[in-house]
Amino acid sequence: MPQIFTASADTRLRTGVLLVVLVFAVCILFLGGFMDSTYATRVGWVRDQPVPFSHEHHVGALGIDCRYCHTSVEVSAQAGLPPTHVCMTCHSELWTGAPMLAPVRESLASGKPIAWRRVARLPDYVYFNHSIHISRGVPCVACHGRVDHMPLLARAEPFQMRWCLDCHRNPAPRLRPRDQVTRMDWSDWDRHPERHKDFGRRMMARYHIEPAKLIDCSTCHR
Amino acid sequence: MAEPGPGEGLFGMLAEFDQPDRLLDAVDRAHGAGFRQIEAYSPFPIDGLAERLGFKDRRVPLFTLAGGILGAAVGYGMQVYTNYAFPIDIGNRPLVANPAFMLITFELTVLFAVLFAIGSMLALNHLPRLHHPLFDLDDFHLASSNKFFLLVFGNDPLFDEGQTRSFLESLAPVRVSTVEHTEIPE
Amino acid sequence: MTDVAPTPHGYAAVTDQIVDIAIDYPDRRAWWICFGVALLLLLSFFVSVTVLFSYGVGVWGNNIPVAWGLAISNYIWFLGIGHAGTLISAMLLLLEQHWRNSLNRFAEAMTLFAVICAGLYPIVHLGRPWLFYWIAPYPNTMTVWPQFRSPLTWDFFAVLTYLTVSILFWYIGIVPDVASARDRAKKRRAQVFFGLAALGWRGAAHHWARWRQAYRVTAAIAVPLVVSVHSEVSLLFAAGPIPGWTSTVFPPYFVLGAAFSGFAVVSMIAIVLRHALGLQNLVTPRHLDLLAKLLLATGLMTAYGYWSEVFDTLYAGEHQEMGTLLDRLGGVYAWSYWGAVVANFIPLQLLWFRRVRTQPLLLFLISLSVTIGMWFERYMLLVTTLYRDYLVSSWREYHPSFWDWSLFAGMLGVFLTLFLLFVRFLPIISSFEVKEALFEEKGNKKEQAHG
Amino acid sequence: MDRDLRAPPNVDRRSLLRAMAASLALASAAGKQARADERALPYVNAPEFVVPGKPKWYATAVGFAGYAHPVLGKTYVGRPVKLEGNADHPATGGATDVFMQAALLGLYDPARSQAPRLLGRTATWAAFDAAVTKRRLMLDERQGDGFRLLTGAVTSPTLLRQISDLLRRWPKARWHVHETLGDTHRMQAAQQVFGRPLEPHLHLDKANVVVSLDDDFLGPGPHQAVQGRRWSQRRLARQQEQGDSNLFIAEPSLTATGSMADHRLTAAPVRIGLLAAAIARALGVGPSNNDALSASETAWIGRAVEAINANRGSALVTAGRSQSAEIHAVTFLINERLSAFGNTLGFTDPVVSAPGSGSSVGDLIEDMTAGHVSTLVMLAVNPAYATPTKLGFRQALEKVEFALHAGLHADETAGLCHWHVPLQHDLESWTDGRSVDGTVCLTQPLIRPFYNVRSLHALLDSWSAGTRSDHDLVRASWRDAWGKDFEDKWRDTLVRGFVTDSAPAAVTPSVANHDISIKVSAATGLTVDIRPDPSIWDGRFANNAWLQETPKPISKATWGNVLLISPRLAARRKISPGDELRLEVNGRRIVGAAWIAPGQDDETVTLTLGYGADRAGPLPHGLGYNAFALCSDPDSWTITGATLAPTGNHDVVASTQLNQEMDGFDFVRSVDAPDAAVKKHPETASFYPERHWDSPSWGMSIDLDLCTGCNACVVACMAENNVPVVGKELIEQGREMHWLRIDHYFEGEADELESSFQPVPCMHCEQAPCEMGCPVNAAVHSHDGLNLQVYNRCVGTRTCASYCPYKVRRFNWFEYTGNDPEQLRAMRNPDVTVRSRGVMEKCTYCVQRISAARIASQIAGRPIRDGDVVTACQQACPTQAIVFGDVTDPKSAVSRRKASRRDYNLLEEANTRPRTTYLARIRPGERPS
Repeated sequence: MPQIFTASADTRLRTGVLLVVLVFAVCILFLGGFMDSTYATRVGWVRDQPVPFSHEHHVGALGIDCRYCHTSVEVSAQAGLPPTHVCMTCHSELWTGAPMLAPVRESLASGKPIAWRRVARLPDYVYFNHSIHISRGVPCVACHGRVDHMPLLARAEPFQMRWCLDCHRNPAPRLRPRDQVTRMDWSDWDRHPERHKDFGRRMMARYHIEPAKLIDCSTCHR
Repeated sequence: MAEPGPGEGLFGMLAEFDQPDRLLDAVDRAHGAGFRQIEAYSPFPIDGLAERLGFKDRRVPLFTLAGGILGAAVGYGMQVYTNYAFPIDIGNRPLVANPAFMLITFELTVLFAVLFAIGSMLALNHLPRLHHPLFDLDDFHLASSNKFFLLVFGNDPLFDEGQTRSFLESLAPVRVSTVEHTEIPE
Repeated sequence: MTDVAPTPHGYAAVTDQIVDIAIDYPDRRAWWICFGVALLLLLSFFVSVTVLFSYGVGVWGNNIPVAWGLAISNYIWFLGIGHAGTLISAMLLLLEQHWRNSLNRFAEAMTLFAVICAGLYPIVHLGRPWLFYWIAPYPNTMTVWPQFRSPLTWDFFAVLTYLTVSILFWYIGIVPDVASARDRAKKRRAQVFFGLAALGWRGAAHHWARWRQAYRVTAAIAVPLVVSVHSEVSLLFAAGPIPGWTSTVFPPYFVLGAAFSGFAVVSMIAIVLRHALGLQNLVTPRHLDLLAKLLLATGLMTAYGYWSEVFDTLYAGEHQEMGTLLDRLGGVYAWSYWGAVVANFIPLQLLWFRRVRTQPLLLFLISLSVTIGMWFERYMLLVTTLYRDYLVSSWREYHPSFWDWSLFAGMLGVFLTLFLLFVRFLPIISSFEVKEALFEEKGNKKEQAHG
Repeated sequence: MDRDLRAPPNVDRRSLLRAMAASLALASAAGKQARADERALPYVNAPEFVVPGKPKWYATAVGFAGYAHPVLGKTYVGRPVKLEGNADHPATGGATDVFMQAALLGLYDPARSQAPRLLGRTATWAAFDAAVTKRRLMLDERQGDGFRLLTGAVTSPTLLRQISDLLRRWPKARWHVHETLGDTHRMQAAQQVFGRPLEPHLHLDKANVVVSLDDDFLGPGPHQAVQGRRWSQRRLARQQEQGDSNLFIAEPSLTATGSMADHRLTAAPVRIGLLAAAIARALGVGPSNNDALSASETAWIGRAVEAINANRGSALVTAGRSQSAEIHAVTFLINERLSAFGNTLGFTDPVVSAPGSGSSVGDLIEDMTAGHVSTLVMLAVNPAYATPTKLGFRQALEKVEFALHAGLHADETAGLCHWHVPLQHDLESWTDGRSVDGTVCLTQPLIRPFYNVRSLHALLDSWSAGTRSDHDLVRASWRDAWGKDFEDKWRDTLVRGFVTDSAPAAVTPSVANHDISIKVSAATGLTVDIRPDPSIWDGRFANNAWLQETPKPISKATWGNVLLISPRLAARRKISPGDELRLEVNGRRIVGAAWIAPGQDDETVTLTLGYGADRAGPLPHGLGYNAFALCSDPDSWTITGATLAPTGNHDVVASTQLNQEMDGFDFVRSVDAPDAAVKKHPETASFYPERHWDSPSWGMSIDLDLCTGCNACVVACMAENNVPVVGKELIEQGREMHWLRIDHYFEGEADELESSFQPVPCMHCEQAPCEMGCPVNAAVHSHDGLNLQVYNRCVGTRTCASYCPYKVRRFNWFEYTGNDPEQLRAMRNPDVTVRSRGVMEKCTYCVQRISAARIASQIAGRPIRDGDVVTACQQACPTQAIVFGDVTDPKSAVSRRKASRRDYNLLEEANTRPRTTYLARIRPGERPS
C-alpha cells in the first residue's frame, strides 16, 4: 500500500499547526495592542475643527487661564465651551479680518453655534464631574495634558477605565494645591519632588479621600 | 528509543504474524536474543506487550499530575488575584470566598490534567506522524485490522540484514519484509 | 458474560463491519432523509437565532418573575443528556466492563453534541450575547474580572472544561479506529481525511502503552468531572434564595437525573443504530439488558430525589417552601410535575422484567418516555419556582413563545445534524476495543481450559 | 436639593437651542458609544446664570381642572427634565400627584397638536387670524350675539379678566363652563344651605374623626395632593399619640380612602343617602327618616356617631362627588352641629369662578340645537367626548356656523370643528391660576414652545383684536393689581412661584336654610357608579404614556378601563376577570372587560371615564369603553336600572399585579396601637462576617400607615430615572419597567376587608442574592450601602432577577429607548444612563442625586447632612410615607423611623438584610388578638 502522505507532509502539518497557533497568538496580541494603541484611544490624534484654534498660542504664549473660556469647570460637571461672544471679546479688536476667524464672526452674526468636534469625550454611561476634581486639586493637565504645547488640540490620555482607575486607586501623586490646578508646567514639583512628597498624602487625609470608595462603580456609572 | 535516521542503511526488518500470541512469543524471543531497538504493532492494545519490549515510561502520569497541580494553582490563584486586584463587595461575601472558589479550582485542575495527559501522550509518541517508512509496506495496513508485526530497527546494535532476517523467519511469521528508508522530507 | 462477545469471530470481520460503515455507508437513502430533516431543523436554529439577535430576548415568553425560561431549562436538559456518554465510557472503563466497548463511541459522540447544544443556550439567552466573553477572565482595559462567586461563572468553566475533556477523550479514543478507516479507504479524499484525523497512528506497542496511560487517567478524572458539572448546574438553582430551589438535595438529584436522562438517550440511539445499520451482533440483547438495568437503577435513584425533596419540605414545614411544593402538585403547572413523575417512573417499572429489557421497541419507548419526562422535570423545576416566588404580587405565569419552541427545534437540529454526520463519516463503534475484548476473552477461555 | 431659584428678567434667556437639546448632553444607550463624530455646540451668547451641566430650578405651576398646581421645574440648558412640588406653597407644601408629575411628558408629548387645522387640513396661523378677524368684525356689529365661549373650570385671574373684557365688549356673548367631574353638587349645596356660593375646604389635618360618605378625598383629583398631605399630618400625629385619626367610610367600591379607612362599610350608592340621614338623625339634625338599615350599617353608624360624639369640634363628615346636593347639604348641617366650621371644615369664596346660572354645557347644547349659536370657541375642552353622549353635543355642533377648538391635542371636538388650533402647554406659557386653597400661582415657561402653538391668553386676545403675548397679558393683569410695586413683586413672585397671602379669606358662614330633605329612591337592577380614571381622569391625559402605564391603584390595570364587579356577583354570573361584559341602561350600552374587585358592592358596577374615545390619538386608540355613553346628566355619576350580560368574548386586562390576596402571608403587617411592636420573625444567623458601614450609608423607610397608593412616586420615578414605557402588550406579558411598584393586597372579606398598599422599590439588601448571581460584576455593592446595577457592564444573564426575592429588577427585553422621538430624548434626565436592549435595571435609590449631594458637600467641605439627598419618590410623596437617609446616623430621620417598634423587613426569612424597611400599619383595636 502506497503512502497517503509524502515525506514532507509532516513538516507541512507541523508548520501549519505552528502557523495557526502563531496567527492566533498574534491576533490576541494585536487585539490587546490595538485596544491600547492610539488608534483606539485617539491619543495624540488631531481632529479637524471649524476654526484651527491653538491652545499653544492662547494658553502657552498669551497665558490665558483655562477658566477664562471654560468658565463652569469649578462649579459644574461640565467645563463648558466658550460661547462665541467670548471669542469675540478679543477678536472684535484683534485679527478682526482674519479669514481663519470667519466661522466665528459668521456664528456671531447668524446666531448659529460653532460646531466643534469633541476631543476629550467619554461614553454616555460615564459621569465625569469637573468641579469635584478641580476642588480636590486634580490639575487640568492630569487628564488633558500639556495643551499649551498643542497647536491643535489632541487627546493626551487614553480615557480608558483602567486609566481612570489608576488615579482613583492612588490619587496622591496627582494632587496639587487648589490655586495651581490650571497651571500647565510643574517645574518646581518636577525639579524638587522631595519637597512635595507628602503633599498628596496630606491632602488625601485632609479631604477624607478614601481610594476604596473612589473605585465604587457608582462613582462614575449611574 | 530512536528510530534510525535516513542514510544509516536499512530502516529495519519487519515480521508479520496472524495471531497475537505469536507476536508475544516473538517479542520475548527477540528481546531474549538481545535485540533492544525493536517495536511491535497490533490492531488493539495487548496487555504487557510494551513491557516485554522494555517499556518503563511513567512520564504521562507524571505530566498529568503536574498539569493538575498547575491547573489548581492557576484556578485558585486567578480567583484570589482578581479579587484582590479589584476588590468589590458582592452581597457581603468575603473577598476570598473559598467554598465558592473550589469549584473553578477543581474544573481547571481537571482541564489542565487532561490537556497535559493527552498532550504529553501525543508528544512522547511523536504524533502526529503522517508519513512513515512502514506505510510503504503492502501488508502493513493490516496492522489496524487483524495482523501483528514485529520490527527490528536498522540501528539496533545486533542488526544485520541477513542474520536478522533469518532470526525473524525462525519465529514462524507469515512473512518477513525489509523496510527501506523513504525519501528525505523537505 | 459470554454473550457480550460479538458473534463475527475474527478481528478482520469486526474491523470490516464497523469501519466499512464509515468508508462506504450502507443505506444512504435513509441517511439523506434523516439528514434532510436535520437540516430543516438546523434552518430553524439559524432563523430563530437571527430573529432573537435582531429583536432581543423579548421574542421569547420570558417575563419578570420568570426571567429564565425554556432556554435555561433546555440547557440543563441537554447538559444532563450529555452526561451519559462520559459516565458509560469512563466509569465502565475503570470498572473494566467490556460490554461498554459496543456503546461508548456513539455515547461519547452523543455527549459531545448534547454539550455543544447545551453550551449554545446560555450564550444565545443573554440580553447582550455579543458580550458573552465578559464571563471569561482576560486582562482588559476596564480591569474588571468575572465574579467568581456566581454559579454562572462556575458553569462557564464547568461546561468549557467538560466540553474540552469530552472532545479530547472521544478523539483519542477514536484515533485507532480512524487509522483502520485510513488503512481501508480506497478513495483519495477519504484517505486524506482519515489520514489526517488518525495522526499517523500505526499501532506501535509503545504508543499503545502511553495511549492507555493517558486514556485511563483521563477516564479517572472524567468521572468526578461529570459529577461536578451537573452539581454546578444544579447550583444555578440551588444557590438562589428562591423557595423550590434553595435545597441541598439538588446536586445529587441533578447528577442522577442527568445520568438517567442520558442513559435513556443512549438506549434510544443504540436501538436505532443497531436496527438501522445491522449491528445486532455488536449491540446484543445483553447490551440492551444492561442499559435497561442502568436506566432502572438511576431512575429509582432519581425517584428517591423526588421523594426526598417532598419529604424535606414537609419535614421543614417552611411556609413558602410548602406553598411551592403544593403548587407543583396541584397548581397551574401541575402537568409538568405529574408529567415528569408519570413519564419518568411509570413505564420505567416495566424494566423489572427481563423480557421487556431485551425487547428493543419497548425499551425504546420507555427511554423516549424518560427523555420527555426529564424535560418536564427541568421545565417544572425552573418555571414552578420562578412563577410563584416569595411575593404574591409578582406571581405571573410563563408561556413559551413560538420563538422559544423554534429555537428548541433548532437545537435538536444542531444535535441531529452533528450526530448524523458522525454516524455517516466516523466509526460509530470502537472496533479496536471490541477486538481487544475478543482477544482477552480468548485468553480467559484458554486459561479456563488450561485451568 | 440645591434650590437655586432665580427670576428670569426676560424669556429669551431660557430659549431652547433645539440643536443643543438634540445633539449635546443627551444620554444615549448604555454600552453604546455615541456617534463617533459627535459635535459639541456651545452657545453663541451665553445666557446668564445657565451653567452647562448644572440644573436650574424655576418655580411655576401646571394646571389641572382649572386649579394651578405649584411646581419647581428642573431644567438643563433650557430643557425641563423633572417637576417637583413647591415646598414653600402654603397648601401643597411640596405634595404632588400623578397628573402633576406626568405634566412633563404632556409637554414633550409627540402626539400633541403641532399646527392649526382648517377642516382637518393643516393651515397657517395667518389664515386663522384672518378668519378670526372676519368673524370678529361680524360679531362686533351684533354685539357678540351668537358668540359662545366654552372653557373648563377657570381660576386664572388673567383669563377671567380677558373673559370679562370680552363680555363687556360683546354684551350678548355668553360664557359657558364645562368641567367634567367638577364639584358641582357640593357648590350647589353651599348655595342651598348658606344662600351664597362658598367653596368648602376639608381641614383633614385637624380632624380626629372623619366620616366619609363615598368621598374619596385621598383619591385622584385636583385636591388629592393637598388633602393627602393634610390627612397624613393627622395620621403622623396619631403615630405620636397626639389625638386620633379615625376614618369611617361608606362606599360602593373600594377606593384609596377606603383602603386607608379604619372602619369601612361597603354600601350601595342608593344607601349613602340613608346613611347620611341616619347620621344626621343620630346627631340631632335633619328630618327623621324611617328607612330600615341593615345590621352592619347600624353598627357602622353606631361606631361613627360614637367617635364623632367623642370628638366634637374635631370631627368632619363629608360626602363625595357623586352624591346629590341634598346629601352634601345635610353634611354641612351635620358639620355645623359638630362645630366643624372653621375647624375641620373651612369655607372661602369660590376659588373657581363660574359664570352663573344657565351657563352649563347642557344649556349651551340646547342653544346650539335651537340655532342660537353662530360662533363657538372652545378652549382646552373636549365636549364632543367628555359630555354624556345622550346630550347630543356632536349633533348640535353641526348647527354652529363657526366652531373653533383650541387644545393640546386634535381630539374628537377638534375633528368636528371648522378650526382647530394647538395651544401651548403650561410649561411653555405665561399664565396664572389659583391652587386649590385659592393661592395665586404664576406660571412661567420653562422652555420656548417647540411646536407652532399659541397661548390660550393670546388666542383669546385675538378675539378682542389684541395681539399681545401671554407674557404681556399676564403682566398687565398684575400691574393693575399691584400698582407701583409691580416689578419687585413680580420678580419676587416668580422666584417663589405664588403670590403670598393671596388665598381668599376664610369665612364662617351661617346656615340660612335648615330645611333639607334627602330624597331616597329605591334601586332596581344594578347600579352603575361612574368615577374618574385614576390615571387619565376624564380622558384628557389619554395621550400621556406615563399615566397610561401607571397601574390603577386598586385593580393595577393599565392601558384601559375595566368594569369592577364584586366577587359574589361574579360568582353568581360565572364571570371571571377579563370576560367581556355588556352593560346596558335604558338602551344605552357599553362593552368592557370585567375585573373582580373585593370590597365592591354586590349590586353595583363601577366604571371609570376616559377611555373608548374614537379620535384619542395613537396611544389610547382602541383601549377600553366610553362610560360617557351611559350618562345622561353631566353631573350625575350614578345610574340605576342597569343590566349586565357577558358577551362570551375574553379580553386580557393588562394588570401588573394578578394576585392581590395576601394568602396568609405577612408582607403587610399591622399593629393595633401606635406604640405596639410589630410581630417579627426570629433573627436569622448569617455565615458572613458582620460588616461595618461608614457614614453615610443609605437606607429607606416606608410607612404603610401613610401610603395611600396614589402613584405619585411611581410616575416621579419614571420621570427622574428615564424609565421607558413599554405599552399594553408587554405589560400583559409581565414586562413592565417601573422601578418602584405599589403592591396592593386584600385580606379578609366584605366589611372585614382590609386593603393595603405597599410600595416596593429595590431593597438594597446588605446580603444581596442578586450580586452573588451576577457573573460579570454588574450587580455590586458600594461602600455607601447601595446595591448598584452597572448597566454598561451587564450582559443580560437575568440571574439577578431570578435570585431577587422581591422581583424588583426590570429587564430591557427589547430596545425600548433607541427609537424614541427627538422630543422624548430631550426630556430625559441627563444624569441617568439610558438603558439599551438586553440590560437589567432597577431602583438605584436615585444614585445620581446621592452623587450630586456628595460632590456638593465635598466641595463645600462639610459632611452630607440629613435631607441633602431626597429620592424622587420621597420628594413626590404627598403623605411623607417615604423617608430616606443615612442609616448609620442615629439622628437622621430615617434612623428615627427605623427605630420605631413598627419597623420590619419584608421577607426577613430570606435573610437578605434589606435597607428598605417598612413601618407596619396601625389598625387600632381592629385585630382579633
